[in-house]
Amino acid sequence: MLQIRSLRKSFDGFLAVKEANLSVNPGEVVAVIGPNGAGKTTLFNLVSGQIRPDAGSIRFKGEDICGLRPHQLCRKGMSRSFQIVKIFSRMSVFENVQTAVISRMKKTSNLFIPAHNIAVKETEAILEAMGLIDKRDSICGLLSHGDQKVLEMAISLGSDPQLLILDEPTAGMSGEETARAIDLMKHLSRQRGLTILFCEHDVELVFSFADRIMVMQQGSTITQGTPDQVRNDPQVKKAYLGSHD
Amino acid sequence: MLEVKAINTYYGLSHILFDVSLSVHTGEIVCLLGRNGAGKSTTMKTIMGLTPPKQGEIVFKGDRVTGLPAYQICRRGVGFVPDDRRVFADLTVGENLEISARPRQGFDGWDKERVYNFFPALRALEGRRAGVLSGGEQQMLTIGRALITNPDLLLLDEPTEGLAPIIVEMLEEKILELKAGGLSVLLAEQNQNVALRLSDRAYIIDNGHIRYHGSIEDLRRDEAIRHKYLLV
Amino acid sequence: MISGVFGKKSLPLVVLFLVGLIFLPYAAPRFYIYLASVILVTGLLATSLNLVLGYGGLYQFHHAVFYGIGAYTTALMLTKTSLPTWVAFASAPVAAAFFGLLIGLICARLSSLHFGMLQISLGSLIWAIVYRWYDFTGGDDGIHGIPVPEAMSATTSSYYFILAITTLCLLLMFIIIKSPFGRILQALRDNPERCEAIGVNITRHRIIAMVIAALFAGAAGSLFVILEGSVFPELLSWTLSLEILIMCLLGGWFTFFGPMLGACLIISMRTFAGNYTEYWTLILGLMMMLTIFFLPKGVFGFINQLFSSKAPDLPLEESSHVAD
Amino acid sequence: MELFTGLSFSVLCIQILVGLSKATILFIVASGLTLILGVLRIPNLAHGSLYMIGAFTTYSIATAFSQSSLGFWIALLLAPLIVALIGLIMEQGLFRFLYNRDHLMMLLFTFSFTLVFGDLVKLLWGSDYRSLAVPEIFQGSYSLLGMPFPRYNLFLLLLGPVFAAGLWFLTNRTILGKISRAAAVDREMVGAVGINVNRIYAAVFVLGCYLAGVGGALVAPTQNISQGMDHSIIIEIFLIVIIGGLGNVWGALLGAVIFGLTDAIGILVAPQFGIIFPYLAVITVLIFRPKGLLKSIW
Amino acid sequence: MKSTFKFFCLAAFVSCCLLAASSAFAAKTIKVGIVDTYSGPASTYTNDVRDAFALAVNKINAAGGIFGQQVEFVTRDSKFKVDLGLSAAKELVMREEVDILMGTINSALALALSDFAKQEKIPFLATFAKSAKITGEKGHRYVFSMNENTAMIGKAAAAGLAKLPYTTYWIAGDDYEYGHAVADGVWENLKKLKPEVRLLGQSWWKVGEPDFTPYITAMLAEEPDAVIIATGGRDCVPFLKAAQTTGFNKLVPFYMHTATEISTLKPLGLTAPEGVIGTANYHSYYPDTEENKAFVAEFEKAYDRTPAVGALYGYITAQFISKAYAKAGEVNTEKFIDALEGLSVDSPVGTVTMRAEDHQVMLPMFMGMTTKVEGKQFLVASEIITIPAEESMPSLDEIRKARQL
Repeated sequence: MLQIRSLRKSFDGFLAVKEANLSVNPGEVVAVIGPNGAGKTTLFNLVSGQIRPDAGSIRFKGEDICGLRPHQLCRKGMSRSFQIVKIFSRMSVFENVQTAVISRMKKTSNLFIPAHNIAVKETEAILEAMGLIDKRDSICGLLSHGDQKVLEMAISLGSDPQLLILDEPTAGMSGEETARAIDLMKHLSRQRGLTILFCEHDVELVFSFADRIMVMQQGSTITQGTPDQVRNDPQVKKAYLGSHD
Repeated sequence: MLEVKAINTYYGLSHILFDVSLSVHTGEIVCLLGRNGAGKSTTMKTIMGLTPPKQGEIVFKGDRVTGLPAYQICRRGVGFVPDDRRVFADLTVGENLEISARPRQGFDGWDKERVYNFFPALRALEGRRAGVLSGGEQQMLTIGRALITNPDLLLLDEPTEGLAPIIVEMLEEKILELKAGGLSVLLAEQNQNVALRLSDRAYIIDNGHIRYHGSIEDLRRDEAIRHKYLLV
Repeated sequence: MISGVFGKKSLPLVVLFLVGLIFLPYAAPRFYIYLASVILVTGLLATSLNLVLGYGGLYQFHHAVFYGIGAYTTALMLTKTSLPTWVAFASAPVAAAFFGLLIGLICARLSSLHFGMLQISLGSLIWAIVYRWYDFTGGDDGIHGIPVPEAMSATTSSYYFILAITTLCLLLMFIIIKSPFGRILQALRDNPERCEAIGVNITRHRIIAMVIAALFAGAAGSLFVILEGSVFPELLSWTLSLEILIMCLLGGWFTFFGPMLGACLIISMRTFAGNYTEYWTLILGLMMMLTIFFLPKGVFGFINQLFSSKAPDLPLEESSHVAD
Repeated sequence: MELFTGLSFSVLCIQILVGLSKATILFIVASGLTLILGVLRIPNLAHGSLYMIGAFTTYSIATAFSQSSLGFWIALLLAPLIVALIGLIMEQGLFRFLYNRDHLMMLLFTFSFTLVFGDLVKLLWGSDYRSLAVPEIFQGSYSLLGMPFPRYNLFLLLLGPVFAAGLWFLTNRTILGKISRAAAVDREMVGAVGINVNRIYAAVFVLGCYLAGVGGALVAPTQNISQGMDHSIIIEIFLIVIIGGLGNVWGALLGAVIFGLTDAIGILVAPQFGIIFPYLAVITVLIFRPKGLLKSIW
Repeated sequence: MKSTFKFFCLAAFVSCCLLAASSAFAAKTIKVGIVDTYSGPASTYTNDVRDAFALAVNKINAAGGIFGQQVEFVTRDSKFKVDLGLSAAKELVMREEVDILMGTINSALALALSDFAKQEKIPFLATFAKSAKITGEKGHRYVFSMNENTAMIGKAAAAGLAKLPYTTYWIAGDDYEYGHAVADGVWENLKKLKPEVRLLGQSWWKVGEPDFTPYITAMLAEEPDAVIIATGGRDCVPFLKAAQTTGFNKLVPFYMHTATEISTLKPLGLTAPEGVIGTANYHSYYPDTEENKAFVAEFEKAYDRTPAVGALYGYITAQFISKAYAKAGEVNTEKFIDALEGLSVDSPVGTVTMRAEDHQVMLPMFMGMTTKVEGKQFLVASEIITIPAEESMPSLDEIRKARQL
């Protein structure tokens, strides 16, 4: 579904992503891990079109997508959430998700029908699935951080993607919230057959949940494989998990 | 030296720190361990006066400093090394140090020369724009910049994050050297190995709550705690 | 459908208010009918600006250009051609929208202050052309004595005409704001990055928004011709643009009726304070300072906040990513 | 139209010099604006009003000392200081509390200042024109390449580099300048190394106002001192600041030179359309470099 | 959207406005409404109009008014903005119910007001707008011009310039209607009077141009015999100043309307350039008649400043109003207009007449040259020649032709 080859990106002489390689197969849950500053967020921004790579290739469903704008990628079936919450803070929870659905339905240029009647069922279904239905009409700028992160995910679902990219979906969440978010992700991948690419700090969580894991350090891919392969990779042990034992 | 009493901090409407209390005594390195997003940086910023707490009290050298602006806290002797480094990118290395210099009367404090002696690598970079330095060089600069304010307490927020092992080693040595010079340090870390090597005491913070407090030996022994909150 | 758009509670009030306005000429002396017309026209202009400013988060600093283009189009059609009157009025919004498209295409990829300043320079260029093209636009003298049909130009009949068109335009704008397009527009204001990520073509939407805003500004311009029978280059000047910007901010730029209220406040103020003192701009300036200091969301925003339990008290920085 | 008739070398040279001397004043005023914009992030529309106040104050002081041949020089010294004092009051009294407000609100707030200042000037100085004589030593003109070139413009021309050098020294060689460059990028961190940012902000604001005052004082002898000066300059300097790159002092210099030169040469090439040249230059720059020619802090 | 209160508030506000405004009407007087620019640079001129008008009105009222009725006037500041002026005028007519509208230095506003006056059938006396369209092309029964217009300036200046020996000219001026109209007027008439004159080129600057040096050097490069400067109002002063610094006045003779006027010369003091040819309607020191001296003395006593040309306009407007009403015998607009047509009044510059056909007042024009005079704090006009109104007025044929267009 997604192939990344030798991706490179530098900012002002600082090489954020040096040599990233990654492949994601349909239906898989793939995690990217690595210490802070390893270039995970930059990699995700490159994939989702926020920034352009300097070199390398990104193929999505067999098609070269380098240089496409985020909105074009979204139309191709790729949807992402952000590490730092990016929601429409003056709108209600319902409206946030509905907006994404409206956009997917290509009704954004429709001037004369009231928006609030569009896709109510579908939106509510997403809210239901994400457990936000009882906060339907809350203004989302006022939600708790955990709810906002879940809302992030819900908005991404509104675009009905084939590939869901989640940038640290549990960052800043409390224990219960994290558990809930993980359940949601599992649910999404199992029930909806969504392909998920996510990055995460919480190593335990990653190992328990991902089908495959890619490890990054200082802008380069160290390895990619199943959790067991990664756990036993000596390079990973040394670079990432620490070598105190 | 530093006494943090039950502080509660909010970002806008989200509650980040819940009744966080900790203390740092003169001459020790205290470690604040926790995962990403656990509230370490917020604790640091709250102590520094960048995100003032809504409730609680911060006492430094016997004075209440809660709610003071950052510059006054700095002038009272707290040095701050933020996790994202935040060097003044447009300024040269030398200028970064110059504007931060806060010479003390009457005793042998830190000046540019001493910082360069401490981090010899910086001397060669004096005229370079800070924005183009490598991560390790920037980290040295931020520490140097904090030192030149002549602090009694240094707040180090993940100084080793994202750095090559060799640089991490060098920084660890330097931190111990600072401690030997009588400086107190509050160190925020998610890498427990660094923490275990450097500190005297440790706090573990998770989700804005202090979950554990004890000497480093206790922590080293208590695998369960480490596993629960630090996940390795 | 409309009642659904307005919400059940406020509809009766809108109707009541409208009825009040309809019967105004029976109750008020002639000058107040004229004044109400001025407020309606200016308020329509300010509301059209707010479509892109408050709802779209764009720094539209030179909105008056479209107003002026609308007014000049009507004026020129009426004086230089013998086309039917309705063509003259219908072509005003079209011409304004065309310029909106033109300026939008050039400006839309810039952000915040740069967007506003490029717009000011482009607008000033159009102003300069109008100001000096004597043969066509009448230069700085403008065009006066425009032959507006008698049935429209008398104080009361022009008031009704203006009231009708303004109500229609406001209704349309309200519908647009409530439409999917309007929803996306507000989403753009709140978080352009997220908008891109859900598949919205930001540039295209901004341009469309500018075209729509220009369209209504053009309509307001043609109403001005009915009201005053004159056009002059000041209708395109940046000081007028700033004035309507102030109306939006003073009235409350996140509310639909805020700009109308702002127009009402400022026009009433300059009319009545102007009778007592030469220094009314001083008073206006002080009043604005106080408003900004104590009511950062504008008068309407403040009222909203006072009475509406649902109005979110979001931190102000929320709106500042409009800027970057 | 005979576009290039008589466009001789000497005329072109003089015109360029005249354009540059005009650019000097624009630069001085715009650099103040860009400093405030860069460090404090205030799009200060009242900058034009301060410039006007500078001119009026210069007039008053120079007239008060009219017996002495030094009248203008005393005014040139004092008037900007008075303007700077006004700036200090504005900053400490009001702007200080509004730093985290939206840009648009700041714009509006500074605009209300232009309204208030406009009327205050009218209250204080009345509505008559004022005109100030060019100081004695700069009266008359030199003959350069057979064309007259006003001495005062030569003075301005020399003053431009002096101010540019002064600003360079200030921003690159003094602690205040270095701190303000740092504060422009990361205000919080500047506070965390023990610097009182509010005082730096006040200093930069006052400096910016001082420059507006200097600009006003310098134009006083060349033109009508009248109400409306504020309006005519503010858009020009804003455009200069924008094309130069927001917050960049060298951008202001570059922008001012572009503005002054396109204006002066436009007059020569197509006198009928002189006024549109600077606007065209601005549009061209912004279309190709939307963030301005030099690096913008924003 | 959800708040129901906002509508209440809006409604309450509007009704408050309406209530506050329905004030009582004043007692029976003749009411004159003045709309003019009282802020910004133009107010230098307009203040004189208002003050001289007030002076004259006070005298009339002190003498018992017009057939027993007092004259009252109200002013509104248009801030040189047409839309503000227009709504102020509507307020004056509809709310204050004034009998006569007067004022404005802004030609665009004057034309707009003239159109409004035509609709409302109320007399409008234009006091400072110089556009020839007011009484020419756009003239009608209800508009009167109380000052010279661009056509008259052009004709008068051409008559003067034709006597001078220059053949090649350069034209420069303010890039707005007034500048172009004056320039065209001078040039067309000059060509008629002296067919051999040649125009080398023109330059135009924006109104409020701060620095004229670049234009002056550009003009000097062309080496014309003389230059016609068509600039008005606030730009006269800085232009003369630039002329002085560049030595322009010594290198090339130039003509500028109002160059000899006190409003222009006084701010410059003794630094004004000498030898500039100018025209003006009025000087406080010329004509050296008893009437003028008395008028100047009276004005100086009241306002502690020397009257400039605006004072003349204000004064004659008051005279015309009082005499016309006296002649009409009652406060009746149509009768007032009939009475005003062809009326003559005494003024500091002699007897002036309102031409019946086009409602243009016939004022003489004085051409002179700026000169330093011992004991004066500013330059004055010397070698004054008087161009009588008959010579400078556009012919009735021209008026008729313009109005038919």
